[in-house]
Amino acid sequence: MSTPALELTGLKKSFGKAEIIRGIDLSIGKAERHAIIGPNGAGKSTLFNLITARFPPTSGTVKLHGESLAGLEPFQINRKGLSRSFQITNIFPKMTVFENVRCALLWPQGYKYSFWNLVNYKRDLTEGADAILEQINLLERRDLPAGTLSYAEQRALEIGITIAGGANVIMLDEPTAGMSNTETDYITDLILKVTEGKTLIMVEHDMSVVFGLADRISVLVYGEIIATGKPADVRADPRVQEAYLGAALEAEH
Amino acid sequence: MTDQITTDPSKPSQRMRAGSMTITVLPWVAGAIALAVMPAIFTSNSALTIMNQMWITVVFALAYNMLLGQGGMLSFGHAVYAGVGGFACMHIMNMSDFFAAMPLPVLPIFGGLFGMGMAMIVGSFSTRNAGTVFAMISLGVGELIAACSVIIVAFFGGEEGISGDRTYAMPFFGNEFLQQIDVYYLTSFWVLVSAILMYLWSRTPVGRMANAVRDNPERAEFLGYSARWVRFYSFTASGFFAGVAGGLFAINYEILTEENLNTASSGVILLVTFLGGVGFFFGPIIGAIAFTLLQTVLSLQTELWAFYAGVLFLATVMFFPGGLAGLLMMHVPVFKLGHARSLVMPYLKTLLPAAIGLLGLAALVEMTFHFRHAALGDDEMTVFWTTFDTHTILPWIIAGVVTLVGLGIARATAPSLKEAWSAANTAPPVTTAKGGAA
Amino acid sequence: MKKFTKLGAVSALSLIVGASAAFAENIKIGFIDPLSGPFASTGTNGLHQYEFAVDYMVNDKGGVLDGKNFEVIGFDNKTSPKESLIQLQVAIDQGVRYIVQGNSSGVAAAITEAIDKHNRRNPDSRVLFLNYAAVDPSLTNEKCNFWHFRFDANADIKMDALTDVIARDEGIKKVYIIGQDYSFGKSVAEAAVEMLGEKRPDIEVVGNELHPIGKVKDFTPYSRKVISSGADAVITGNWGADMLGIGKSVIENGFEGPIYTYYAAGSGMTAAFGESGKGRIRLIAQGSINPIASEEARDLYNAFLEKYPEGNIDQSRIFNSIGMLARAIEEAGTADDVVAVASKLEGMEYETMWGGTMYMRPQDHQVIQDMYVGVHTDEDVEFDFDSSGFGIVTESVVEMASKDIATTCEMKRP
Amino acid sequence: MELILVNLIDGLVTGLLLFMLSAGLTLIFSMMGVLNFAHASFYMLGAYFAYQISIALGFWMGLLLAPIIVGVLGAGVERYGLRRVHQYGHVPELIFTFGLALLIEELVQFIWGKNQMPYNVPEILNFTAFSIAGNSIPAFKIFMIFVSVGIFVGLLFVLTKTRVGMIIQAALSYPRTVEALGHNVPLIFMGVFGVGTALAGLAGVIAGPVLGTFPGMAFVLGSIVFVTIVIGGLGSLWGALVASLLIGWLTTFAKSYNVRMEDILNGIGFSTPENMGESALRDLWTITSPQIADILPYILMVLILIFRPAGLFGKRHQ
Repeated sequence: MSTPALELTGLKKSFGKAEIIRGIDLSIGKAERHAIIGPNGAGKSTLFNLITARFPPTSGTVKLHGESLAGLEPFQINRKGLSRSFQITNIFPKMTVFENVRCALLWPQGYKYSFWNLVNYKRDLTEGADAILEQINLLERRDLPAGTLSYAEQRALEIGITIAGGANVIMLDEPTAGMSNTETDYITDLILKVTEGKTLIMVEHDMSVVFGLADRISVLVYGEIIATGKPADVRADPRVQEAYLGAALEAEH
Repeated sequence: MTDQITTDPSKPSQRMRAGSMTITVLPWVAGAIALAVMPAIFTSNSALTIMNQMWITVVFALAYNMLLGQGGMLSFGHAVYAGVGGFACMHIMNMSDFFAAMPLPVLPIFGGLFGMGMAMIVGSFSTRNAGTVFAMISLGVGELIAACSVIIVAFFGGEEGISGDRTYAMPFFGNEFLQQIDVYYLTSFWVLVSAILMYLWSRTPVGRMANAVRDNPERAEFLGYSARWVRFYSFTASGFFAGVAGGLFAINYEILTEENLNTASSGVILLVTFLGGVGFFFGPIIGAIAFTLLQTVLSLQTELWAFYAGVLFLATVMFFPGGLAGLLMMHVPVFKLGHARSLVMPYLKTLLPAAIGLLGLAALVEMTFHFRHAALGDDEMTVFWTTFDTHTILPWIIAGVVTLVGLGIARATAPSLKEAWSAANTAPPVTTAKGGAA
Repeated sequence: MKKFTKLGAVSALSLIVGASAAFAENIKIGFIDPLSGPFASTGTNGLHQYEFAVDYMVNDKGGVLDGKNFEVIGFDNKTSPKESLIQLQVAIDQGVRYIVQGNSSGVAAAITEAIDKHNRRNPDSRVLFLNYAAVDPSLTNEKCNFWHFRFDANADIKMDALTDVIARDEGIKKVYIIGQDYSFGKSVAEAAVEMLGEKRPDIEVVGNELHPIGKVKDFTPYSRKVISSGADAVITGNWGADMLGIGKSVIENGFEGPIYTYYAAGSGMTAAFGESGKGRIRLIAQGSINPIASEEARDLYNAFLEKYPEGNIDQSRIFNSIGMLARAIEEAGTADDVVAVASKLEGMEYETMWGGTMYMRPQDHQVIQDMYVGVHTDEDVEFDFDSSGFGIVTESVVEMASKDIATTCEMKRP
Repeated sequence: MELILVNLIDGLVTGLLLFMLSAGLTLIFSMMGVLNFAHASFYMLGAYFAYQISIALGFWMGLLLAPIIVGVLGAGVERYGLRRVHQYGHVPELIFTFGLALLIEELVQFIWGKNQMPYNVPEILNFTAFSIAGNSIPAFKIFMIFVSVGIFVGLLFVLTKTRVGMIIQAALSYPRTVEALGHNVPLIFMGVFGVGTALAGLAGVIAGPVLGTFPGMAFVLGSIVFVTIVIGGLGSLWGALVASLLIGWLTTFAKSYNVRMEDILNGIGFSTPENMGESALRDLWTITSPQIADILPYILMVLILIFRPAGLFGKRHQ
């Protein structure tokens, strides 16, 4: 069997006395679409932040393609091909939409910290960014400051920035949070389109999105994964029903 | 509340975008021509001296804005890098053999390199954080080096500084830079080159990422860039151009002293940059020109120049946080819409009386000052071409009436100006910067 | 003052453009000193004295060269060498050929060097530098040049006179030297140690210390050291807030002996010391104010007080410099050829109304004159300072102080 | 040994004076995120107002009235200046206070001129409280200690025992929550700014007679107050106190004992170079502690920022 795209072993995180993540083992295969669900306060965002080194873990390891990420800074992890979005929109609001995407292309295209290249004259950057904009349907907004976009557009832009670099592991933190139904559908389609052939890990509340997108689902409750499996299996799991899903599903109807 | 001294995107000042101009050669050509023609208009040596001072400040302020405007780093000790570069140049000037083999126009490069070296040393620990921590480290380092300048006499020359003679350099195509006009062209050349290079820097990957890190360091990290290294590179580049400014200073004045390093100079460059406007590449240029005129020309006219400068500065921060450049640029949409003409009359109606009122106010201030501080027998003073006795009531009444009437008319016509302004701006959706006040 | 309130008299830029000296009648004297900023009070007082001096001593008496008047133009250098050089250029463009400056030896060094270069590069618009108060010895030693004339005694000469007086006081066995940490403070300390060692080898220097200039908030720790060293006298070259700070602090914290100073009078300082400094502060100066040296000086002082009731004449050298300049111009028969004027200034002997004779040494352009050591008191004070009732009363005179003091100056004449 | 005691007292006076300034500044900073560059200018205003009042009404009225006037002025600055600039973000706010500091200095010169004011210790306190080995401790210094300790105790009481104090403390950490609870946060801001500047004014009133009342007095003290609160940890009152005393004693002792760099370097194993006159490092070797006493706090600050960016008592992490 090939090495998993992302592998977590015994991951724990405490803030002071409170143990938020209480030993997580999880393995996500290549090109798998994996959703992490769970009630509020279960530690989903914390888990994301541990994987991307926003916080250091208390114990345990994170491996990307079999390589340990311990001690690496976020930017180093990103360079290894893991890219993420944020729960709260996290873009460069003063820059134009186009520039937002272009910034995401700089490192992956090998421009690094160079000061002898002029970005405006680089066709690969311009075309690459425009291609992404086309994918996320923001080409018309290309030259507007990103801060002036609508919320849904900003979320789309955020996804665009996240995937622009061509990372093969994409992590999306609640991509549809706070959206209307039509907007949600739009974003779901977008995610399907842009993560084609890539590993996707997402935290999501909207069950329709989760079941529509995910190959596998993990249920996180109080810092522990209580179930992992195919959507149908998870839906059927009595513990999940009890802990979370039942209540959530009922609330949906 | 966060410790981050980065500004919030939703706020008006943020709507200004550094370097939103597209690359075009035209402004640079115009700038070059202006630089070349200026000495034909202002011929005297003192005008040249003042213009040299302006251009040096322009380079320094642009370098400073690489940090503040483009990188979001607030430095309270940036004079250090210009100063160190300048001192290094001064020492090179005094190394007679080496200097005699070097044409003078090359000297600022050395200033730049030393400024850059200094910036690399300090940047290695100060750029880890932006915000308050960076600002306070810059203040501390600035104070330390300023204090060192009087203690470490070998390099900084103590209170008297280090002086030299630029004419001992290798003649540059027969030119020994004896006259101010020679130095003027040298300075102008460097100002143009530095400004172009700094502008191009903002178009490079690391320059673009400086903006990204300023706005959102965390996001930048998740795009593969280390915020710290991006800051470090900005800081280093800024140190280089500050050093170039220091080198130009050395050539111009042939002396460097403690004042080139001290916190007052660092503060001045902050004021200059902010006055001009940090949001636009050309903002600091306007700021440098305005401030130098204020400092050297207004101070010839009135002892209270610093008072007026302070008022102007506070007014800028309060009402036009985009600075003078922001004030100019908020008219761009109006011009684009072709409504500029509709603003001329309302402007005249409001701003002219306002200006007269303000001049009246300035006269009152001057008179008060004179009344309070002049010698007892010296009752006469001259304000605006008129000489009168401040101990009689009439001048006070006149100045008071002028002030009241001027400001009164301005106040009365202000609403119609506001209307005209919004009318001029309404047309298809206007999303561009409108500045702080209308 | 008039010059400064001429707001917008000439529109800003045309002032720079229309550079050349259009009004040839007046002989313009450019006063480059701080008129704004922390040291502005000293600068402004100096400007007042200069303006008064040219009117009273020259213009009201018919001017020089058959009716040409002196005109003093103030230029604010904000105590900055850079600004000084800019203003120097502006002054030269306005037709100024005589520059007077005094505050800060650093600025003086910058100006004297800039003038030397300017005169070399622009023989058509040469200028003279009349230094009325910058006392760093180097200006008339290694940094001397033909264009610079010093009308004040330099730091070494002052210390020579001070130590003469200290040496006469048998009661003094231990002295404490404290000064600002820069070239002037250091040269004061060096001179004091050297000269005391020569004149009174038995006097022990129990402390010799420098503090950061203009940065000390509280001098208490320094005065504690002075007191615990058991010093009988303190010597300090401090000026401005640092002088007041150290003086008040040593007295307040229990020091009983005399404090020998360079700059502890006028500019609000006499008033601030007031009763606490009485009989304690001693000051080296040229010219005697109390008792006034001559009737002429008394008339002048009274006329000055009429104009500036709260003013002080704490820099009598200003009047000497104007008097000597006027005479040199008369003797040279021209004000435009500064080389001729400078040649007349060299070696000039001038009877000053403030007592004694001034002699401008040709070899280094350092004036040699009588030095007076006075005491801060309110008794027998005819002319007080700062309208405080307190003033400086002369205690001892050193005639033609240090007239043979060595110089390393190698004067290059044009 | 007596000298140590004397220095302890002197350092205490300096430190407590610094505390009165830094206490207000740190409160203002932690609430509003504003590094108020004009804080020392309010200290200067306090001294000038007190001087002006003392001419007419005597020292004690000055002590009472000047801080109040300064506080009202401070509150006015917050209400009509800072609040307006607040919307533009922190950098413009900081620059606003920077400009304000310049303007206040100009205004003071405009009104009172450039000379030092003869603002003196009141007669009733103008005596020597006691002497230690010939070093007299003036009664006014004892008075200063009492006033500043009183202020500290009062501040501590208000912050920890009263309702207003609770709200302020809460607003320090959770301004949004406090606002959500229905408290008028802008009013609290204005109040804290007013009180903070009034404290600075009070410091000016009691420091003016000892340290001199002149237009440069704010500049001399200006940045050192920042250094204090940064070392102590932004937003921490205890930190401000500890850092103030630390700086007070550090500078006092550094000035009182001539520790020479040469001795230190020799002590850690470097030998003095032979021909020092030539060496470019000469000046480094001859440094003595009084020379650098006043820049020691800056060195301390830079070191602390590098190794512990939150300061000694700071809780916030970047």
